[in-house]
Amino acid sequence: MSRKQCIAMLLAGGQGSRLGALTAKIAKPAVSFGGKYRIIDFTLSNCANSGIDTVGVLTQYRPYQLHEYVGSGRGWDLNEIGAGVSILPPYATQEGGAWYAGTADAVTQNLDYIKSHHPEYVLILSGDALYRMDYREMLATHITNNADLTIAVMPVPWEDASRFGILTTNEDHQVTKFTEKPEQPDSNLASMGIYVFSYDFLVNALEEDAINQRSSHDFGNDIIPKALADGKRLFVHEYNGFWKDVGTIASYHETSMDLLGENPEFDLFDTKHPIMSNDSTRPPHYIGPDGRVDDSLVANGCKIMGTVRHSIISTDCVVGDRAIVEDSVLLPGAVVKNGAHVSRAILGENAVVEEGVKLGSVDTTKDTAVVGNDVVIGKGE
Amino acid sequence: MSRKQCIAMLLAGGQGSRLGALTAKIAKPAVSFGGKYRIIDFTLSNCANSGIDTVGVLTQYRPYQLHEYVGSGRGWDLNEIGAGVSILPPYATQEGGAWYAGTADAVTQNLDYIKSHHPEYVLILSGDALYRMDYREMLATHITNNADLTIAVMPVPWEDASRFGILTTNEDHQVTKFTEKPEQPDSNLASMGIYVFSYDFLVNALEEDAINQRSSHDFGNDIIPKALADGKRLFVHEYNGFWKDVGTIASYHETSMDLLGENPEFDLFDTKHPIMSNDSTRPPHYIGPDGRVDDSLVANGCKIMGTVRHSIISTDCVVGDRAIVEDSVLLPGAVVKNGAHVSRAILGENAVVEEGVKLGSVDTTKDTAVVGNDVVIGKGE
Amino acid sequence: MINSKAIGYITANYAGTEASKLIENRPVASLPFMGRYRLIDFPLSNMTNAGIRTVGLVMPGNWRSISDHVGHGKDWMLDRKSGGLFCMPGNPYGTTKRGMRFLLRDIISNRELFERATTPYVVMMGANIIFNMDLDEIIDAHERSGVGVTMVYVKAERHHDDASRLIIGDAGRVQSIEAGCEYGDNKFIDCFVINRELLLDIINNYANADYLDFFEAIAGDFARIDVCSYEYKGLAIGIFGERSYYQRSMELLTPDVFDQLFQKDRPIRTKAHDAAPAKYYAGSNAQNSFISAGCKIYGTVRNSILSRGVIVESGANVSNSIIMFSCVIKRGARVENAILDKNNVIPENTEYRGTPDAILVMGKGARH
Amino acid sequence: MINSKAIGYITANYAGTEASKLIENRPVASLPFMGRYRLIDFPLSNMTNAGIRTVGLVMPGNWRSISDHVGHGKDWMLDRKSGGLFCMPGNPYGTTKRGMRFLLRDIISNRELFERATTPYVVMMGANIIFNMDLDEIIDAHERSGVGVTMVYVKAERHHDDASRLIIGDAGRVQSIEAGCEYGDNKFIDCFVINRELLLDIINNYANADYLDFFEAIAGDFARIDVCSYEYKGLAIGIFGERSYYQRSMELLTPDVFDQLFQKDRPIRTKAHDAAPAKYYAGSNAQNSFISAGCKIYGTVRNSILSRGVIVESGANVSNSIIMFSCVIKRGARVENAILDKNNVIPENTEYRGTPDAILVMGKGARH
Repeated sequence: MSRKQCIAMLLAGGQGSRLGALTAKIAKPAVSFGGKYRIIDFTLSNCANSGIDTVGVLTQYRPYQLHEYVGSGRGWDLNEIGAGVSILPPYATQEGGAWYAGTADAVTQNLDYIKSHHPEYVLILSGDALYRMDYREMLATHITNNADLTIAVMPVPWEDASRFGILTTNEDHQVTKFTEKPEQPDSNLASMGIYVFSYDFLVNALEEDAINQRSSHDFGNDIIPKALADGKRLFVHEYNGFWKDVGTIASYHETSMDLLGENPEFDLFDTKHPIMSNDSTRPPHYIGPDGRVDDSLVANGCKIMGTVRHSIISTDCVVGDRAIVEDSVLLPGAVVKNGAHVSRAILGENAVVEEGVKLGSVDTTKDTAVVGNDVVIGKGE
Repeated sequence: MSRKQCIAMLLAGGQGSRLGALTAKIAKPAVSFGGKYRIIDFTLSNCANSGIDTVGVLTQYRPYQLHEYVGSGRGWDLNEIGAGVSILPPYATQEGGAWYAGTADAVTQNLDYIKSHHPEYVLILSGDALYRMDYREMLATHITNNADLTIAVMPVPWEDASRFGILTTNEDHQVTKFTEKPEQPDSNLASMGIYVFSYDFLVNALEEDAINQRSSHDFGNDIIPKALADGKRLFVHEYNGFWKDVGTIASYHETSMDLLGENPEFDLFDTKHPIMSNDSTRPPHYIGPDGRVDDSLVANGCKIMGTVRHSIISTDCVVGDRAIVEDSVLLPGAVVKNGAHVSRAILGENAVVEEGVKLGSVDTTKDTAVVGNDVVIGKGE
Repeated sequence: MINSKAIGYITANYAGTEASKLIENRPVASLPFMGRYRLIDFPLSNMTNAGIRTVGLVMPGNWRSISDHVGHGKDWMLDRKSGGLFCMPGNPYGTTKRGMRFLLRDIISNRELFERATTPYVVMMGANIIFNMDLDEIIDAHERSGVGVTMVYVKAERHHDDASRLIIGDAGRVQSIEAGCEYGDNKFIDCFVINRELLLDIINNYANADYLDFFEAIAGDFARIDVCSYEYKGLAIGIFGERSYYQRSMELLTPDVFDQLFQKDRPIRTKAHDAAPAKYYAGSNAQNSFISAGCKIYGTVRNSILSRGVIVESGANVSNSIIMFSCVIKRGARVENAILDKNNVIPENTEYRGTPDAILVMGKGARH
Repeated sequence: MINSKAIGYITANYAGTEASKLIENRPVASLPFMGRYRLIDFPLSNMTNAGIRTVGLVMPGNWRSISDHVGHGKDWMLDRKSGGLFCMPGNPYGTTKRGMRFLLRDIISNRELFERATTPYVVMMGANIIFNMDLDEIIDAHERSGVGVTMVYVKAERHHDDASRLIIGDAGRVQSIEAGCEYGDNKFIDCFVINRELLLDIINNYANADYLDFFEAIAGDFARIDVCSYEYKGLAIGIFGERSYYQRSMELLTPDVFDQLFQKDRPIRTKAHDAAPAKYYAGSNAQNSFISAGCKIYGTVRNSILSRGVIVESGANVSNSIIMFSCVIKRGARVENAILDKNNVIPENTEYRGTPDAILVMGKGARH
C-alpha cells in the first residue's frame, strides 16, 4: 500500500455519566439524537465528508449497541477494503488485559493499528459534539505550519473562558501556553478536543507517556503540556462554525431544540455536508385526521394522532389521540398514550407515558424531565 | 421480530498459548490454516452451512486481526440485517470493566445479547478445530429428546479416553456421568465442547453460576456437573466424522498434512459443505520453468520457482530458484529464498528463510520447526 | 434461519396495458409507492422475510430504474456469495397482455437459475399485486398437500380487468383460469409455489409454446400437473395503471389498512437514504397524510402521500394527492386530486387540480 | 483518501470487429483473463486505486455476464450511499466499428452522471486496453497543464488495426486521430481526462452528431477544445479479438511482465470466490504456468493459464493453452495451442490441438 495521508482515531469509550438515564445501558456516542441520528453520526459524517477513509473507533463502556450500529461503516461510506471503520475495544495480551486508562492510553494501546496504516498524520476525535468540520482544512493548517501537533480551537465568550481548556498563541497562531480552566484567562480560544498529530511525534509522545508513571495518560492533562515543555511546534486551527456539546441532559435538550425553527444554525437539511446514518427503512410517518404538528421534526415510522409543538419525534414514536407533546425530545420508539401531556421532557427509547399522565413542566427554571429507556410512566409516578 | 430458533455463541477469546510463536501477536482463531483459510473459517462455515444466521463471536486475546478478518460476516454470508456476526469483546459498565473469567462467564456477560434475540436454543461453539458438522442435526437430537442440554460427543479409542472429558450415557443417550480425564473410563464418548442449550435452562444456569463464588465459570468444570447434579435432562449427540484439534504445534502440523494426498478425510474441495473465507483477490499462482510441485496445496499469489513436496503453500508465498520445501506449512507471505531448504517446518506469516539456509529436519522424532510471523532466518541461526 | 426449501423468481417486466405518463420511462415494478417504496420492494421483502436468499429477478428492457433501486440486493439481504440476487434479462418489451405475468420464454431462457438450485420448491411472483404475506405458510401448505403447483388467490373485492380468476373444483384443485375478475371471484394474486423438478420438466416439454404465459401453456394439463389453490385472507393490492394506483394508495390512508401492509415483524425493506426527519415549520397544517423524511412542510396538506424531499411552501395547499420525490409546491399554489411525478415544481399561486373521477397526472419534471 | 477531483466513466459495450466463439454470448469486457480476472476488472481497479468512488458503467445489450461479475461494485469499493457504481444502458448493439469506444450517444443519454457530479474532471476509459496505472498522476498532469482534454497514449510496439494513433504537434497538442497503428506510433489507449464542464458543453453542442465516436465528433475542434496528450511508459495490453487475446495472454507468462500488471500496492480487484488452494497430486508436473485456486493437477501442464476449478487428470497434457473455468481434461487427453471456454470436458485419450498460428477455440461447454 502507498502511504496513507491521514487516519482518524475516534474516542468513543466514555460512559457519558452526565447523560444520566440515557446512558445507563448504552454508550454515549450511541445515544439517539435529532430524530433519526445517533451522536456518533455527526463525527463519522465529518470524516466521510472530509475524504478520510480510515477511522479507528475506540470503545470501552457498554459498546454493544455502538458496535452493532457502526457495523462495517457502510452507513457513512466508510467500508473500504483494508480501511474503513475498525472497532477497537480493550483487549488482553500475554500479560493479561488492560482497560483504557485515559484518552492517550487508549490510543497508545492501539499503536499497532496506527502503525499498520503508517499514515503521515493522525486525527484524534471524540464523538460527543454536534458540529460540521472539514478536517482537510485543519490538516492543511497543520501542514502549512509544519506543526507537530495542531489543536482545533473556537473562540468562546470571555466570561465563559474559565470553564474550558484555553490556548494562548502568538501572532503566528503558535501555542505558547495551555491552561485548563484558567481563573484569569489571557485568551478566549478553547480547545475542542480535536487534534492533528504528525505521525512520528505522536508515536514518540505516546511511547514516552506510557512509561511515565506520574502521567494520567490524557491528551489534555499530559501530552499537550509535555509537548509545550519540550518546545514542540504546537499550533491552533481556529473554527468559527456551530459547535455544541451534547454531554449533559441540559445541553442535550438545548442542542436538540436548536435544530428547530426557520433557519437553525445547524441545519440537518444541508446537503453539501450531509449527515449520514445507519438508516432503518421504516415507512413515512402518518399524521392523523386530528393530528397537529408545529415547529417540529418528525422521523419515519411515527404515528401522530395528537398535538406536537416545538419537539423532536424520533423514529417509530406514537403520540396518541388528544395527547400533547411540547418542547420535548422523544427517542426512538417512545409512546405517549391518549390524553397524556408531556412538556420539556426527554423520553428514552421505547419509554411509555400512560394515558392521561402529565409529565414535565414548561417552567424553564425546573430541570428537564428525563425518562430512561424502556421505562413506563403510569398514573402513580 | 418473530422468535429465532437458534443462535450460536462462538468462544474465540483464548490465547492459544500451545501454538507458541504462531499466536504471539494474533488470536488462535485468526491463525492461518490450509493455505488460504483461518482457523475460525471452519466453524463459521459450519454455521452458514447449517442455516444459522446469528453468531456472537466472543473475543478477548489480541482480537484486532480477528475483528478485521471477521468484519461484517460477509465472507460467510453471515451479514444479515439485525442478525449476522456480532463481535463481543469484554466491556466496561458503571461498575467498571470485567474480563471474561471462563467460558461460561464470557457467555454470562453477553446474556443481554442472547436475550435481545430471544432464541429457543443456543449453540455454544469454540473456534479451534477442523470438522464439518450440520448443527441442524444436533438441534434435531436436542428437540427430539426434549433436552435441557445436548453435548456433541465423538467416540475415541479407549486407550485415549483418559485424555478427554468423558460422558457416560444410558441406552437412551441420556448422560448419567461426566468425568474430566478419567483414569478408568467407563465410556469412550469424548465431549467436543459443542453444546446446545434450551434458552430458559441456559439463562438460569448461567445466572446461578455467576453468583457461585466457588465456580470457575467454565462449561465443562461447572455448568455440566451442576446440571447433572440437579437432575436436568442432558443428552449426547454422537458425531462420527472427521474432527481434529489444531491447538498445538504438533496437531497443527499433523492436521495440515492430513489435507494432502489422494482422498483426504477432510476434503477442502467438497462443494456440498463449502468452506468459506474472507478471501483476498490475489492472482493465480505462478509456477516457473524449473518449478516442481508434488502432493501439495498452493494458494493464489504464490511464485514457485523451486521444488515443493508434500507441503501447504499459503497465499503470496515465494519459493525461490533451487529452493526445496518439504513436509512443511508456509503461512501467507512466507518467503523461502534461492537455494534454501525447509523440511518439516511451519513458517509464520511473512517469515523469511534466507538464501541457502537449511531449516528443520525430516526426522520425525524431532519437533516441528516453527518460525514466528515476520521473523527472518539467516545463515547464523 | 435461512429457508432451505425454496428459491424465488420475480418478474418485473410487466409494462402495463394502458398508457400513462407514470410508466413512460419506467416499468410498473419501479413505480414509487406510499412515499418511500417502489412496487418491487414488496415481492423482494416477502421473499427476504421468509428466509429466501436466492432470487431471480426478470428485468425489463428499461431496467435502469430497477437497477438503481435494487442494486445487488443488499437491502434485501440478497448480496451473498452463495445464492443472492440474480438480475436476468427478460423479454425487452415486457408483457402487456392482460393477465400475462409469467412469460414462458423468460422462464426458459433463465432456466439455469432453476437448474442450479437444490431446494425442492420455487416461489414465483409478479410485482403488480402487493401484499405482506408469511410465505413460509404457503410453502408449508404446498409441501403438506403434495401437489405440483399451489396458486395463491384472494376473494376479489371489486371488478378487475387485469387480474385472472381461478375456477376451483374439488379439494381446491384449479380447473381453469379465466381473464378478468368480478366481486367475489377467486382472484389470482400472481404468486405461486411449484416443485422445482416439475418446473424443469415443463421447461423441457413446453418450449414450443414459449410465447405464451406459463399458465396458458399448461392450461390443458392442470389435472396431470396437479394445480391446487390457497386462499390468502390478508390484504392484496393490485396496481396495473394510473387509476388503480391512485385509488389503492388513497385507501391506505387509514392506519388500520396501512398496518396490514407494513408490519414490524415482517418489514417491507427498501433502499436506504440519508434524509433528515420531516420538518414542520410554525403555522404548518397537515392531516390524514403520510409524510416522508426530508419533507419540509410550511403550508397545508390533507389526505395526501408525500415522498422524500417534498417542499410545501407557506400558503400552499395539497389535498387528495400523491406527490413524488423532490417536488416543490410553491407559495400559494394549490394541488388537488393529482399525481405529481418526481422533480415537479408548481409555481406560486397556480392551481393544479383534477377531480376524484379524473385525476390529473404530471410526468417527471426536470431535475432542479 | 477519496478522490475529490474526478469521477469515472467506463464503456463496456464494445462488441468486437471480428466474430469469435469467445464473444458470442458476452461482450469483450467480460472476457476471462489470466485465470481469475475479466477485462472489466482493469478499468474498474484503476479507478478504485485512484480513490475514484463514482463510476458510470455503460452496459452492452448482453449485460448479464457483466452484471453477474460486477454486481453493485462492492469488490471495487463502489457499493456506496454517495456516488458508487451506476450501471447505465448503452447502445444495445455495442460498438463494432474500429476505434469506436466512446459513442457520443451513450455519453449524451447518460448525461445525468456528469450533471450530478461536483468534481472538476471526468476520467473516461474503455475496457479493451488494459493496464495498471496511477491515474492520479494523469489527473495531476491534466490539472497542471490547464487543457481541456488529456489523451493517454503509449508508443505502439506492433501493428494494431483496432487502435487509433494520435498525431501530436507542439507542446503535446493532439492535432488529429487516425485509424490503425504501426510500430512506434502514438497509440491511444482509450483513456482520457476531460474537464467536466467542457464535457457538458460538448454534450449540448454536438447532439446532432450522436451516432459518432466522441473524438470523431470533436475532430474539427481539437485546437479550440485544447486536446493534449500524455505518454504512458508502462505496459498497456490491447485485446480486441481471439488472436490478440491469446498472444497477449501468453506474453504474460513471464513473471517480470506479469508483475507490471499485477502490483501489490495497486491490486487488480475482482469478484471473490470460495475456491480451495490449487491441489497438486503425486506425480503432477506443471511448469511455466499460471494456475488458479480450485484447480486439481494430476497430469502435465506447460506454458498455460488455468482458471478456477480446472481439472487436469493423470496422463493428461495441457500446453500453450488457455483453459477457462471448470474445464476437465480427462485422463490421457492432450490440449495444445488452444483456448477452451468454460465448462468444456475433453474426453479421455482425445486430442484438441491447434498450431501457434491457428489457435483452436472451443466455445462454452454445457454445465457439468
